[in-house]
Amino acid sequence: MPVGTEGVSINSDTANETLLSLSGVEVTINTISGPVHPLQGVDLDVFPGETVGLVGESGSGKSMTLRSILRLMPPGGAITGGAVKWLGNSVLNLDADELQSYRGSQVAMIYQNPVSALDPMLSVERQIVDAFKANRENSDGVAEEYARDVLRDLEFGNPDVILKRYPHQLSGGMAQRVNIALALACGPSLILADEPTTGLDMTTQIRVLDLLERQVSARNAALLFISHDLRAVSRVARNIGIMYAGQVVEFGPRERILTNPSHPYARALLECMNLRTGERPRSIPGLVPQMTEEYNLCAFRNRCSSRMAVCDEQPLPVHNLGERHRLLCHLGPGHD
Amino acid sequence: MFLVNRVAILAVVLFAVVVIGFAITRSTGTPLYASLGVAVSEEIIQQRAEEMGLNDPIVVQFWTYFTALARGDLGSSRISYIPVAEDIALKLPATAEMVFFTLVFSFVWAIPLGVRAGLRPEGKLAKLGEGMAQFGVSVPAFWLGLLFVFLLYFLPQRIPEPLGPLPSLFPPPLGRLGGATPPDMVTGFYTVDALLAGDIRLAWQSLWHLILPALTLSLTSGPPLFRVTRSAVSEALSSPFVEAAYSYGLGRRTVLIRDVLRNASPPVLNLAAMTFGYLIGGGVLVEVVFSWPGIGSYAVWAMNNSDYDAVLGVVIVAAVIYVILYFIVDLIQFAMDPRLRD
Amino acid sequence: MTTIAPHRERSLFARVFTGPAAGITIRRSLFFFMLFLAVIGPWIESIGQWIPIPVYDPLRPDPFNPVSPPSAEHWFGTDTLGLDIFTRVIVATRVDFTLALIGVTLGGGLGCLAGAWAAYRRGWVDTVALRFVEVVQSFPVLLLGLALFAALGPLDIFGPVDHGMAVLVIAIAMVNFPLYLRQVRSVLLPLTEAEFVQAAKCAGLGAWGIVWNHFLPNARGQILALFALTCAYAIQIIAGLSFIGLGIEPPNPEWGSMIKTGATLIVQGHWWVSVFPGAAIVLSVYSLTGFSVRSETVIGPGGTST
Amino acid sequence: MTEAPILEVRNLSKTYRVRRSIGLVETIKAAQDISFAVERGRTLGIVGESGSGKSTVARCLLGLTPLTEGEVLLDESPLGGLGVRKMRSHRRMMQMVFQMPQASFDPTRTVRSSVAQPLRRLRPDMSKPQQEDRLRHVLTAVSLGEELWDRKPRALSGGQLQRAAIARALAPDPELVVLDEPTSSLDLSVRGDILSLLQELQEEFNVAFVLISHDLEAVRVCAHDVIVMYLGQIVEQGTAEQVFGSPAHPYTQALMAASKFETDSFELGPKGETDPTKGCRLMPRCPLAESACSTEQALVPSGQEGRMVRCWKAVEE
Repeated sequence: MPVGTEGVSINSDTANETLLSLSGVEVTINTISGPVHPLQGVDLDVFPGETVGLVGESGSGKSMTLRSILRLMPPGGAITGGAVKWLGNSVLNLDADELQSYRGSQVAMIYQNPVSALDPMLSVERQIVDAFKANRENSDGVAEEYARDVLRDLEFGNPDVILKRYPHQLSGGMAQRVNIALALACGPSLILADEPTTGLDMTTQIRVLDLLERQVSARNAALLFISHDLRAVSRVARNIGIMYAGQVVEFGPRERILTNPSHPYARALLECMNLRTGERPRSIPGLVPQMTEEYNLCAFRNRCSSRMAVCDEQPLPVHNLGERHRLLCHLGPGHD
Repeated sequence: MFLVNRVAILAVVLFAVVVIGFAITRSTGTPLYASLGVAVSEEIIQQRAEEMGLNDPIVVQFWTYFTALARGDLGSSRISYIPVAEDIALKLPATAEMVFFTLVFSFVWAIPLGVRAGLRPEGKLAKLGEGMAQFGVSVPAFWLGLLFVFLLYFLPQRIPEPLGPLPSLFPPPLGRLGGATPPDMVTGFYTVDALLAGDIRLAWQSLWHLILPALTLSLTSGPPLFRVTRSAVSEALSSPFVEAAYSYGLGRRTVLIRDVLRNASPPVLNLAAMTFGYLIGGGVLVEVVFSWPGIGSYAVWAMNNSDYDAVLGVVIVAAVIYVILYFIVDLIQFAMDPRLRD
Repeated sequence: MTTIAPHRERSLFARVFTGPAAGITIRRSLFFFMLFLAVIGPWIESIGQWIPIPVYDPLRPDPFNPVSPPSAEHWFGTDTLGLDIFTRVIVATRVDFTLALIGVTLGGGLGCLAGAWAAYRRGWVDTVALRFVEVVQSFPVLLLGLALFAALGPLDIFGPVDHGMAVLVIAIAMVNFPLYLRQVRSVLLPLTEAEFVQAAKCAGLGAWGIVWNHFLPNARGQILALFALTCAYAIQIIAGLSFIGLGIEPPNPEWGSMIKTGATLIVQGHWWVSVFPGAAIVLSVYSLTGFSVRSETVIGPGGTST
Repeated sequence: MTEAPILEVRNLSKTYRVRRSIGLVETIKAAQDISFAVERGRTLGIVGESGSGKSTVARCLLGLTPLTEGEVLLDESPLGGLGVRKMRSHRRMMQMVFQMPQASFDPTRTVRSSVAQPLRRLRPDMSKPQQEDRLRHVLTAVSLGEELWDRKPRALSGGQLQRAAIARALAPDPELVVLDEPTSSLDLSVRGDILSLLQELQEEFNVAFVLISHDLEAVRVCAHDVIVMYLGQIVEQGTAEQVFGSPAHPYTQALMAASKFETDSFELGPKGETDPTKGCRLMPRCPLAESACSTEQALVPSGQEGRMVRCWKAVEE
């Protein structure tokens, strides 16, 4: 299902209707040493069938963004502001039953650590069958047949052997494919992937990534993929968002973000990524902010090479640069 | 492979238990003094030593001891001349019955409260459970038993007119049945045997005598069960696979039973079985308080009469029971946990 | 702000003695009160001359006043010999606390070293240590005490030290040794592969250097929590053994043997003889368990810590 | 270069014996027939995925685990089976920086005391004030803010701790530092920081590095010579220009494609469940494999000095 890049159209048909929309999402976690604010106003739209990538360093709030979409908060955590909307309906108002049918059948998630996301006491078959049956009314026979099919889709040569295995008997790459199978078994319209290939070998990473993308698009589902690795994200995602200190500071089509980003942080990150022989490797001076306070002003300004007087005075403006290109920075689109 | 390992370990531990038993027996300076007293002449000691094989090399002595033990021979009481093994066999069912009911009581309070406290750490029931655990840990079992006797046996009789005197809530702390004739021995559990004999009144009476000692032991041995259940549940609850299960749209009930309780149960079962094994020898003081005719009372009685063979017999039997239960727990875990099966 | 907040290092003292819960504070005050009683114990009679509290010689019987209920003269009543229970409960504090402390320190200290060593060496050393722990722990605590008394009973090996007390201390040490071994080992085992241990090896530290400089400091919090808990546990064991007539013999004041004196009286309604010393045990144990930072640290049956 | 290399490894092999159960011992060949040399003041990069044996090599070099076979020469004197004093002098010459900065510092000690540890242990020839001077020197050289020296490790960020770890390694004035994945647990914005610091320090202290990493980019920028490892073997060896400029082994090619997230050039098959013991270890995954690969391995010391490729295909070319 191809989606245009014209941005949100008001009179949309179903294909162009926003699947998922986050606006100003804030999360607060109360810990023993005081409150932490991992999300401080996340804005993000996902359209049906598209692939979106979010890139950020540790502590930027990527994982928490995915958890807020599913309303799965850690102990002491709560969504304290903003809106999460699924097909125009607020996810934050769902009751327990509605939430249960929203999770899985609408949105499913793939976890970063593939082995620990599987119940160690249950066989692969049992887990896939349970996920399948929780979201579709079907008999055991159909579910088992489906489990075999989905494993075949995920390039397991011998699904029957894998079905009988327990999580500890799987290698990292296999476990991650089983996790993908679980998410697909739910039949969702959107799949969230939390660093799905980070722990894997380089040569395995690409395979799993491509497999994920192929299977998601074969099922007409959308994919929201987060990673700390811009290259991994750009292999899969058409639109890319850059996260910093609990906000999406820049969002736009892959080509623009990769070749000509506007946000100083996005530029610096690209510089850091591309090492050149004979040149000193670049880095961003300063430290990643701790999320123990709420930032009313730009959180990056202390590390920013383009810092201006206005950065210390006024809250961040939002610039819409067309083609869903969006920027949170005082510099705006006009600079160099 | 796991099984082979566990059996090997069982053998090693059992052997070590026997070695320790042997070492203690030989280090007492008994069996000589125990059987002769201190005031005997040197020649008689020498003669007895020769007879008892105490001049043989230590390895030979150990072998004698070991083969005797393998035949179930724990020596004889020097008071009654009855073989210790027979005495223990007679008294073990009383202890086992008390411990069994203790565990029943613990399962009624400690595990449900533990599950609840794991699910809702800030809830009222969690606080109640922690309070009970704190109480049970602080209170010596034998003292709690005495307190129960005073409050539930003695006090009701002394309530003044016009309310009282009331009949005692519980019988006096004098054993398993008071004065009644025990039922015919089948299992050794009076409650079960009485029911088998069709004597419901007797079964009721034996149950009645069981309640206070079992309750005392349950309150003081239950806290670890409560706390382990609580932490096992809360650990399972916070694991990534539980979050993942929710994200696939599985319901709360399903996740709790399928993932949380399943993953939390091995440590709890483990501890429950170990509690059982431990109380076989660990209920000594409560047996004394309630004059319960079990192996604990027997050991204390023997100790007070310097009947050391009997004391060591009880110690070895209790340790062996514990080790065997430990082994059975391993088998259960083996059956439950796929990770152990490889 | 992008700088990391200045790190406040809380002293060990502050970490142990300050806590968020008020219950903890109460328990800690209680602990210091018990400690105070343990210190003044032996001088209680002379202190009684200065303050208006009725205290007596804990060992002098009063044949005209046996088993008298609590009154203004005898706050906690008297026992069968007419001994004042109030005085004896206070005097016994030192006995129970001291024996528990010595026994736990002895067994626990050796257990810590052995546990750290087992974790460091791993392999067969570790296996042997674990099996040893398993064997010792398969003997129920009180029966182990009983067996010790049976084994050491006729022997005269402690010289001037009170025989019963010495055996009690050995029993406590034997119970605690495997506990500490197991706990310290389980805390440290994951650290053997830790990179800072590798770094210390690169820095030229030997085995004991690593155990001493890195292992034991890292297990310190756990050891401290366990220490309070096992002292409480030890008091119960001492009282329990004395209750069945082993260890400290009457008329020497000790809570367990005092409860024993009252055990036969309680069915006749003379509750005070047993109740007050028992309450003293409860308070001591309760106050000591307040120091265990994690209430998850559990001493299970047979002293298995989980 | 006429000077002898600071480190020479000859035919190093390491076999782990894993006891599965009583009587059942499995042997794992973690490193097989590894040979290389590191010149003074230069950097050797070792790349490979997890399980390639690169960390095993590092641990063998440092004497953290004994070798099964082969020889390690540090400054022309063999390592292993040495007396305490000799061992100490080797430790002084060779230090290590670990992968996880948080884990490589004892949480109960201050950063300063951890950094001072090798200095105190390995430089008994220095007086206390000299040691103190040296400590200040290295901590300043890695530009770690003085206010952080007396903090506990958890108060420092990963990047700051990794600087401290480098200072610790340099403190006893070693000739060689082994860096085991020094940037892999750090954020991208800090990676360059550490890499450029390493380059500066190499000039200042004239120290040789062995840089172990799965980050090809980092190795390409920092290393003078490169080794590529797969399942315990060296599959390709040469200078950085040779290996990165014209990679000859299929595995190297695949690795380079994968690190750029481009597979159009070359793609390996899926990882097998069991690894072959005979012939080429990459064979089950290699699209170029032919029958010869299953029985024998080719070893190609090409015309150039120090260049080696373990593949039949490279022989033919």
